[in-house]
Amino acid sequence: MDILQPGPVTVGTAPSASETTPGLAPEQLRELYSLMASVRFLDTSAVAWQRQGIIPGYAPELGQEAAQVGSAYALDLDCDFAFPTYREMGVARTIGVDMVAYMSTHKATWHGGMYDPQESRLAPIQAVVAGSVLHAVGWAHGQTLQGTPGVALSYFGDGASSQGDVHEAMNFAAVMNAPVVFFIQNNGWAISVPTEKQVAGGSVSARAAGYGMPAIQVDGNDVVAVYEATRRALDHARTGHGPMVVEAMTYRRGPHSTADDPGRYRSLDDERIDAGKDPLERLRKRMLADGIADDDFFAAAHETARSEEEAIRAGIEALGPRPGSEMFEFVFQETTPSLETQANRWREESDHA
Amino acid sequence: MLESTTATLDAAVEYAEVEHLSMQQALNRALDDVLTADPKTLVFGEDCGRLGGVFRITDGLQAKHGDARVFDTPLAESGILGMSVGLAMAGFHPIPEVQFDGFAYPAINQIVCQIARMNYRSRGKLPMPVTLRVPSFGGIRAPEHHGESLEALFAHVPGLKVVSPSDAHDAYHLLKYAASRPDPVIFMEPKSRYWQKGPVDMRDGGTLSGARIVRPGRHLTLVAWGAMVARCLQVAELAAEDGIDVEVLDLRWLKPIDAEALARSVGKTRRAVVVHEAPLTSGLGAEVAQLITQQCFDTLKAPVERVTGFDVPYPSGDLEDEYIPNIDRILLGIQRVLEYRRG
Amino acid sequence: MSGRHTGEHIHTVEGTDPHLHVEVHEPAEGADAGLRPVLLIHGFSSSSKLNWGDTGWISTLQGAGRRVISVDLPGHGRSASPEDLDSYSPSRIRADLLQIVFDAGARPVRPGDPSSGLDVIGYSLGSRLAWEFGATQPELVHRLVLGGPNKEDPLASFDLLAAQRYLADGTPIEDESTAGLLKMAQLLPSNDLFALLSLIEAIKSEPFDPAEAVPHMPMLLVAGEKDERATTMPELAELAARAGGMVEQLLVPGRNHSNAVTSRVFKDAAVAFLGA
Amino acid sequence: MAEISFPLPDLGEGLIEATVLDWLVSPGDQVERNQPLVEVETSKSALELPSPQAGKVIRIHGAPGETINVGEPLVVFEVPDNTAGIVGTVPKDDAPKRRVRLSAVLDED
Repeated sequence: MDILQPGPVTVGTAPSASETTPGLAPEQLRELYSLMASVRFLDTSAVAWQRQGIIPGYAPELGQEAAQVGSAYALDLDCDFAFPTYREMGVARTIGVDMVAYMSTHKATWHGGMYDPQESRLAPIQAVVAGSVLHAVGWAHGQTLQGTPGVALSYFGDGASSQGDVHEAMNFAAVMNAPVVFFIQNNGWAISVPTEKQVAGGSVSARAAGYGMPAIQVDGNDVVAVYEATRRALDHARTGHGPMVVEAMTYRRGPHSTADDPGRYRSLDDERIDAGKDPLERLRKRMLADGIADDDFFAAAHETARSEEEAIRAGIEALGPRPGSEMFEFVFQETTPSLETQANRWREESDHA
Repeated sequence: MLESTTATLDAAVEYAEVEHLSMQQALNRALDDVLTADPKTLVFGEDCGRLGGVFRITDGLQAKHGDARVFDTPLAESGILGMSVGLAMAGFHPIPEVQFDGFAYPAINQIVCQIARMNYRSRGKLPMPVTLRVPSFGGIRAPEHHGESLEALFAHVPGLKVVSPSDAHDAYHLLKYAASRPDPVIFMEPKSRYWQKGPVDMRDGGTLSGARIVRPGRHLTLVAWGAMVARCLQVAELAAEDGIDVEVLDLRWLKPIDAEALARSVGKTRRAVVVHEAPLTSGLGAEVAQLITQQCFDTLKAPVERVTGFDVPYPSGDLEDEYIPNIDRILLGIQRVLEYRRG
Repeated sequence: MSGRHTGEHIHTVEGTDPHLHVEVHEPAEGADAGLRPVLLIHGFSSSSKLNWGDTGWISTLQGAGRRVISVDLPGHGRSASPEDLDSYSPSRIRADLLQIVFDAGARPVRPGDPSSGLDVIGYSLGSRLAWEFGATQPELVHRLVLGGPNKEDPLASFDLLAAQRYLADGTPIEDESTAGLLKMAQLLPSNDLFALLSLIEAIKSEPFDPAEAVPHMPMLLVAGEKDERATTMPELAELAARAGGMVEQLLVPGRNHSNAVTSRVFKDAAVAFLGA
Repeated sequence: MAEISFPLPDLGEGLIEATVLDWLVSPGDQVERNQPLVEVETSKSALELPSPQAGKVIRIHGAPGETINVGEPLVVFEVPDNTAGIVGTVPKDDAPKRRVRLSAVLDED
């Protein structure tokens, strides 16, 4: 297991990284692989959808499958809640969100996606970098006030770590001893700016010491290590020990979005050298070596991913625009006279002629 | 490092008299000129350096002017604007970029409480010659927070000036003009017009301080700014088919508003419709309507009409065309004014 | 897997660790053909990067769904330059290669199992090593592709003394082949000249005798039409054919010993031959 | 459309030129980033040059056998000059469409 322990990170009260075999059954490893295969296939397909004009844009998560699937797999969906950014498709898939409803955000159907956040335990897709980190802290503090065992899992990246809101969120969480896990996917790049020009001190997890919070830095391309680290952090928060930081070191293998051309700021050599091990290939080898999966299994996993994607694509293609009346409908629980007047005017004028 | 130069803005670069440029290119040339002429100028923001900006407005500027003067910042708008305050206090002329309109919100504290007030607080000792470039307005099917119209928000803040160009020519000259002013200017770039080409007279910008009549007419004045100017010009052509001669006034400066230009135009046409993408309530249309009514009340043939976005969060791409004033909605606004009879 | 051959598994086959740099390149995403790995052996004064990476071989093979094992020979590329002469002897290199391919997962050929066995592609000196490797490992090697092959190792006739004199005080080298090889070695600042001379010295003590051990597996021989270092290719082909192996030959139009290696014709033929 | 020139890159170790062996693309081809463009030979080795970007090839420089200096144009790509920003799409400049017609009696009092 590759849990990294860099010099400056104070581990505090966190359990030390063990070298023992993690407690995942072969069946769970097979499930993790199948999830990653589905996510990988849907992700690369979504890029193709954009090229084919099915969706106007997409933010790929290629290379971050282990970080997303491994962390989300550790959630207890009976009580926990995840707060994504706009690049957590792997998290959504892992916790079982309706993927047509999730991907509808990229179809430009509805900004936050069409899924039910309460039911799915996934907050709406968040376009503002670091926008939801404070929401996670507030939600977590609510669990403390209610005496419920839920933990908030807040996703953000190395770029977002520059936002003042992240500082405010970590400080609030530590002061309030809120059950929140700050899960950083350090994927090396914030659009065109590399981590070394983004994160002073070289790691986000090192900052946890300043808030008196434990941190684990983990190889984000090792799904088992990510799962294990996240499970420990969730346990830590759940048992009343307060917030914790997990920093998964991974790599954004693709562009920032379908409109981005990484050739303008990094070379192919950079990508070859920095991308690290392919998370899927890594787990595949491990399973083969341990004899818990054979080629038939992998072929079946890929076939499932393929048919899943087909169904999701069909669902996305079938999505029409929402009725324009919804623009007005969801502004308030109780609408205002002015807004009603505007809605009526809109209705009349769209029916005109 | 930064060297001093005696070159003036206008003498800095020799161009052909009239060039055919997109607004993107015109803004890039304006920044290049300002960086060349004024060694105190700094251009920075998220992805502004090596990438050249997500809309390529700063493309090539880092290579030409060096990474001390054109640089990438961490991803934090409040930090970008806060740093601008300190740089201006140290004598620089910052031209920061907020990558998208919606990401000005995280920086509102620094914009409203510091940049807008530092001159006043210091009794004129600490001017803030900051030109904040904000790719603005909708129309490109972008995700949430990438299609906002913040002019009323900014215009409401004492200490700020606000301007928005509608074509490549104005983009080039207004940006150079804004960057040469001693007060903070919010420069709202209509991103849906970035790719539109037009003639730019590189030598003669004309009068840059007020509004501009882009189409003269006799029967009614359409008042607009940014991307709505081009749409109003289309409407004016269609109205002409129906025998209505529409004047289009590009307001350009949203603070201060050129009240005299409004009075001159509407005093002549006696009818006015204001068009903007921003939501209706407390939008600048209200301000414009009040200025017209105040000045032309006796001769107005009808109340000033507003055709605007709705009081809803800017919708997703599929509904964008339902939200932004379209040709029919503007024509219907015109029709309401034409039909009005004092009763 | 990548890095020096000392990483997780240290095998001091001959009592010392040769510190050879090995890289394993996985098939391109979604292209895995499920076939046996391909071992690449580069030429004298070259490296895996120069001979196989920059020339597009590795990406071509990956694109064809092949798993590729590349090794830098001692004194070349990112491998170490051991002091002892024995580390450079062809027999020792063959032993190291055997251990490397086993560590990388290659297994003896099992009839009916396309993922078993090992395909080997060599170029120039690498072809000599591949010939001998195929001849001595018939259970492991499935097919051979030999580029720019020669029945006599040009390095065996290298005038070592003249080269050493030239390096010491600039005395001109009379033998044309020796001067040419030395010039080639000197062109790359990354080359460890003295390690390369050690390799030559070791080769001279174990000269190539293709008739001594002839590989029996199917073999594709490829050379540039203008390759003066591979004019004896037909004789090698005849040797192999006489021993009962299936042999194909291919001449690449217009190419010589140094530029035949990038040729698409060569790559396409090799991919097809190994995939058959 | 805009053109982007890809000059012969610095091939390392002081090389100043390379000879074209064979082109793997032709004008008119749409290439992907990293796709091999051309085989070249230097005084030290032969190699394939991968494409630094996606685009349509509009010109290639150097027939097989010809020598090109480092920094001289090798391939010219055509790229759309209306590239959108990091998000969103370039709006189409459609002809104006109307459904509403104006009707008014303009009493010039």
